[in-house]
Amino acid sequence: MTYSFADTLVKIWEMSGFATITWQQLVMILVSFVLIYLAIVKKFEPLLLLPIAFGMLLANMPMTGLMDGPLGDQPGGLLYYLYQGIELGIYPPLIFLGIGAMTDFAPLIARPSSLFLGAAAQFGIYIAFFIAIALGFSPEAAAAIGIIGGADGPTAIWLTSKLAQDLLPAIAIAAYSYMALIPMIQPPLMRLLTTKKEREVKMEQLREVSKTEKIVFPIVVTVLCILLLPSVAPLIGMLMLGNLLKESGVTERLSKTAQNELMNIVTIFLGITVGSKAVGETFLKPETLKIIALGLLAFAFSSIGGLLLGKLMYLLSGGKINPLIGSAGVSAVPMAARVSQVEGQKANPNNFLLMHAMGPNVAGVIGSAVAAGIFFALFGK
Amino acid sequence: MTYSFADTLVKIWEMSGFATITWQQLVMILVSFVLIYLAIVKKFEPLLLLPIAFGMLLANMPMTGLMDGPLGDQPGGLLYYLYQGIELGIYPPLIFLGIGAMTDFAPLIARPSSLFLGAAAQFGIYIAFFIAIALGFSPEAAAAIGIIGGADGPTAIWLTSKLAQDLLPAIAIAAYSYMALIPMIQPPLMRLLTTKKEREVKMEQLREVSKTEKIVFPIVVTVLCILLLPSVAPLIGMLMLGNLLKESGVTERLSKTAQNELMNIVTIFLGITVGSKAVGETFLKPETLKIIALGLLAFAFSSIGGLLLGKLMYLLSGGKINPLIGSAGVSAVPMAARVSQVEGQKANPNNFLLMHAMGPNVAGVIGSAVAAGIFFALFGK
Amino acid sequence: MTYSFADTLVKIWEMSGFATITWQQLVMILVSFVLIYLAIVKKFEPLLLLPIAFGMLLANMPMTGLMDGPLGDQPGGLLYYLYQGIELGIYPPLIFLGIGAMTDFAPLIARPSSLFLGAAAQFGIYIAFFIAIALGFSPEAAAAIGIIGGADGPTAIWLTSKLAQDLLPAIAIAAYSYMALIPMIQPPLMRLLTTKKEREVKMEQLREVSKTEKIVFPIVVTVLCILLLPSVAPLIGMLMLGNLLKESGVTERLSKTAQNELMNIVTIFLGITVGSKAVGETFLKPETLKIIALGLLAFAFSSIGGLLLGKLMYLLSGGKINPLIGSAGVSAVPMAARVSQVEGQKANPNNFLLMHAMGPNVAGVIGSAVAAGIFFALFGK
Amino acid sequence: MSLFESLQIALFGLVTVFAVLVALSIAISVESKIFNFFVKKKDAKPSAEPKEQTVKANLTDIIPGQLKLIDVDEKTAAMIMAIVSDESQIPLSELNFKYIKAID
Amino acid sequence: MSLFESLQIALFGLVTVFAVLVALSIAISVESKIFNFFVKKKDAKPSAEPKEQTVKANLTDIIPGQLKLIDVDEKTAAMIMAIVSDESQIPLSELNFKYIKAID
Amino acid sequence: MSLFESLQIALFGLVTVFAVLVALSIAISVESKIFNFFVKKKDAKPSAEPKEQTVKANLTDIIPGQLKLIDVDEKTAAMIMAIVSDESQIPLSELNFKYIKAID
Ligand code: NA
Ligand code: NA
Ligand code: NA
Repeated sequence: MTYSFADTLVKIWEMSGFATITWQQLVMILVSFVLIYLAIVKKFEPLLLLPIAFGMLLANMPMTGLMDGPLGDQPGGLLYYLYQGIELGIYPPLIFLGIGAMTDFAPLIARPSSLFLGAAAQFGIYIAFFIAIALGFSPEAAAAIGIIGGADGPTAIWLTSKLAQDLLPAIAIAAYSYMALIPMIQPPLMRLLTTKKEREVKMEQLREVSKTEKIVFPIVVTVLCILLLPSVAPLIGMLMLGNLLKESGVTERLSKTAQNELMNIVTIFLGITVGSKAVGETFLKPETLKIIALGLLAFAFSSIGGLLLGKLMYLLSGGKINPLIGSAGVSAVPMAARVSQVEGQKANPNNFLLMHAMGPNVAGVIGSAVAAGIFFALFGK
Repeated sequence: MTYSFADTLVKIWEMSGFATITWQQLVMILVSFVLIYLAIVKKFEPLLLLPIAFGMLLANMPMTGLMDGPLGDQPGGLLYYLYQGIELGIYPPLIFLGIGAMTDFAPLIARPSSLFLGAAAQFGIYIAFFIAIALGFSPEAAAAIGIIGGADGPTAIWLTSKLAQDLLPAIAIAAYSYMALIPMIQPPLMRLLTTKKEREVKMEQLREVSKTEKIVFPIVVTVLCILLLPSVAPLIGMLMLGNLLKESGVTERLSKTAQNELMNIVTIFLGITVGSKAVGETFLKPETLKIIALGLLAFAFSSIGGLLLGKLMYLLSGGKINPLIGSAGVSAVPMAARVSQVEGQKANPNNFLLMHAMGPNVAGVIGSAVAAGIFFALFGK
Repeated sequence: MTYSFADTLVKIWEMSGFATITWQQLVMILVSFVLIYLAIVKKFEPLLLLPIAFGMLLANMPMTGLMDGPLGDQPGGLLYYLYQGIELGIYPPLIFLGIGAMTDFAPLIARPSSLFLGAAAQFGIYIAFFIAIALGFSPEAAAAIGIIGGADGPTAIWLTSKLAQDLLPAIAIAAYSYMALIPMIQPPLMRLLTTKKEREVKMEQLREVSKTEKIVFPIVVTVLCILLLPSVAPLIGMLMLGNLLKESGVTERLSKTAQNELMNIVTIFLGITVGSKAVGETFLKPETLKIIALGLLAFAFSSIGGLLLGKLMYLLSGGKINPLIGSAGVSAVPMAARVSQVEGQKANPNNFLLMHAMGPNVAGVIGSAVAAGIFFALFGK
Repeated sequence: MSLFESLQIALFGLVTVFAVLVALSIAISVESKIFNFFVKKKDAKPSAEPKEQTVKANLTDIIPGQLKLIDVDEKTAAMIMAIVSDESQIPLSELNFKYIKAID
Repeated sequence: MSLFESLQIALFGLVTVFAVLVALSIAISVESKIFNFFVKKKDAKPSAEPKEQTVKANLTDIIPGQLKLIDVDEKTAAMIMAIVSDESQIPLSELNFKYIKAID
Repeated sequence: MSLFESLQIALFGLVTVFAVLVALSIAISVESKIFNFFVKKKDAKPSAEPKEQTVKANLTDIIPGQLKLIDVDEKTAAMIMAIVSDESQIPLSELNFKYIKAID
């Protein structure tokens, strides 16, 4: 071939983004800016939302080939390879390993009835599932949308990557955004559904939990949950392994790495690749708006579920349980427990609900993992 | 399809572990509990034994699919993917990279004759190999069983993953358990084989080793060992690279990561996936008991080999070498060297053998890697 | 088969390195020793040169199979698997993620004209490319050789792995060696091309840069560069993501891991596998000497390009710009900026150019990534 | 999928979540009772280990409390707080120190 | 590839690098101007945050300066320097401390 | 595989391990001698670098020794020990400090 300056210029121009960018890509880039703003300025779960937003930005720059699979002997794009960790279901369990190593289940062990609240606060999952079906979503998509109500990012990403990959970015963004918005979503519902008298209840101090109980706990949970629901093994198994590494007291260096470096590496890769699925064609659809609306609904009804069971436990316990700890059952650790603390203190300045709300809060993590396991058992390939 | 509550319940039940668990799985779960107990309460090499035990627990929960390979376009299970690091021979060399970055070879450089003891203390490998053949094991299996006598976890895992994957969990568990039991296995043999006069010997202080010698050492070992025995390259190569990163003094950040975060990540993955191979069908066989017995034999005879050569060196040196440092040649760093120190001090309270025993101790790591290389050269695919 | 001691000995000998080593391998081993010496004693970019040299050593030991691909059901060698991170273009962008998280672009934001110098100091890339073509190299090889003049290791490795894998070790070694030699290459050119009066110029203090500008910067660079040149996305995208993680102030734990543990792990793997491509057959060719000569040329002309534009800016600014900061535009962060500082202070002891030179210095990183993107757009598969 | 079916699945799911978590809660209660039974047999105050007290400490820490300095000057205390904050990567504003005591 | 072609490509490449980096430089200038316009509207000294001052500090730090100790004894200062050096993995010889001040 | 064969292999293996490690031991001895020959030529005490002394220090450290404080108060020493223990991830009980000396 003869080389020509002009031809090269044309070739470069034709391969540049300016020549080929679509309006969908432009809109998605603007959406990524909004998410970056929310992550940095509004501090919306920035550890995940910032990488997600940046992944979205990269994925919507035209002609980069970042998400292309390998073709013949030509390797694929960077984000294609990093995405394999989601595709193959590896990243979410590793995040759970780190979360397990960071979680103190003592408040739950001291008051096992917290688990009831952690179950009730999955209520919104099923409300959203039901309405999603009514709106015409497929059962798989409806399940993935419903799981937003579990208020647990890795669980939502895990289930969606198994059942409805196209919805992955919308569901992940909704889940993390609403988790960040918990301090705005929950308080109105809390004041609506509880009386001042209920909110004033000071709870009995939790008993001390021995080291042995803390060590036996992750083993019992692993055995029981996975026997009952084998599909939940990757999530509950890794969560409890992380917790065992922490509580055993003999594997501190593994526990530290699981909750720091390993988790950070996986978080970066998980974030950018979840974001990179948000390309215009699949994201800019009415479905996305529906998902966002259904996600909010799911969060609200999960909170309501927790609060209502909290009220029932208030009654049955003769007023010993403050129903405000119920809404913490949605998980969103530790944000939701802090909201319970704040609302409790507003009603009674001497009321310290934080530790009491941590029980339902960590129970909610188990609860939504179980809910995800059920959906996967029903609709998984 | 029409959906029915009852049908779903039946489906869930049929897919639950309660309906499908076998007695082998129950037994294996109990075995995993015992190992967890040993790791946490008895502190049996918990960094590896705890993940191994938990992997065993997960692998024997029914119906989880954690170890399933990919099928069509459906991805495989989490532990299947993590296991690839063993299958492809990647994890053990990376562990060796970290060990190399943690090991100080100065006592060995100061007294190169330590290497004789590091060779003699591989004696048990060959005793166990011979008896294993006599018991009807295949040559590959016998070699993997013998290597338990090398008292070196990553080496044993590396060789077994190459020659006899079915025996992997039994051999790994035996290797790590006996390493933890060194303080019980060795002292009786030490007292049996040495006289009080021998044990009382105070050794000459080791000469100072210059920085240059420490830097040249890993390069000499790499070149010589791999030229003599190319199959040993992944183990010795990575061990010596790690040591070079440490001793060079110019790559401290690499050395730190190799011995901390990288090693911890690999240890977690290695542990759970080694454990996950321990499923009832392959583990609950008379072979496993034979392996455990042969492993103990291998440890004992390796210690004996080191002690006997120690006695010979005591004689040849005119009583300058304390034979107690011979048993440290099995490797099991630094446990075996500490045992030498303790026994020496029992005989003579002013006797400090620790540094003298560190030479044979680290020589034993090289020794068992060489032994593994020989077996791989003979029986490897 | 009947087993015979003699046969085994022969088999072991035949499979040993002594029987099979070639003179090319011997030479390469000696070359690796020289590189280890340069890395440790002369401190030539040891973080990469030491792993590269060790990888070269391992790759030239005979019969190890470390670089062999999988064959049938037999897995490949360790370095084959670790090399996939280069083959698939994963390691260099991850290194850039860490570099981005370590880089302060404030001096560049405060004086955007630094970018002109960062462009001019890529001059040597095109001189070397032109001469390489004249010497008979293929366009792909010439581009990879030219990029040495970008004075940026990961960029050079990324482009070479895409265009001319055979030249990878020679180009990587040349790039890192010359980066280490910047304090010897640049000063003579600086004194030759500038007058004492020019070198004495004290520059105005840089304005303060606000946090918002620092946060917006990586986003602007990402959007603009990738729109103009999509092929640059993996490098610029990851560099800017790293910088955003740092500057956002809300993802500190991700930023820390990106610049420490993740970067260290990738650096070790990148180094040994780049080195492992340096086998005698491909390395011991006249081309390698040509590459080394052309690399020096490229470095020199890149420095000259930066200095000449610096002189022009000195003139146009009425003597406000010290042309010495121009040579820092080659990148080689922060070495080249330090050289500008030292030379400036020699001319005028009260002259502090470091911060002023950091602008062109970090601009040079962007500049060479852009140059690599252009080459990839033109010659990439 | 019909609305009726989806309602059934939703109900089924919620019931199953409750079933699993209630089962778990029972298991934990039983386990705790067994454990405490054995502990009481052993001795009176075995769980008075420092680790156990942190739960209690956390509870009372929430009260925006006063920092007590025992045999430590303020400069040293400030340094310790800075080190702990840096090491633990928790901003100082979020760390609560009950007291800093010199090791004598 | 002919020499003439390669010369063209070299020129083209250099021009494109300049084009991209000049475009970037314009974009950054514009962005900074927009930003500073909004900031001036808001208030007079919003950028006086501690973080911003580090750029300035770095500039002047290069002067092989004297370390000022404000209400801190030398022993404490030495320890702080050692900790910072260790934590930041920068050799002490390469770290410049302007002053070490006690938090009162 | 016959027992005789396996015995041969076992012997062969043990002999080879010895051969490799003895070769290694000779190589290291030779290398050390060469190195020390060159060092003696250079000067008398080049290996008196602090790093080298750690081997010696380790040897004597085993004696449950006394900690000497040179120009350092106990509070500062305790803090240094805590920092070193934390940084090195070695429990305090396993760390032996010979002396802690102020940098004046
Ligand atoms: Na939840
Ligand atoms: Na050994
Ligand atoms: Na450059």
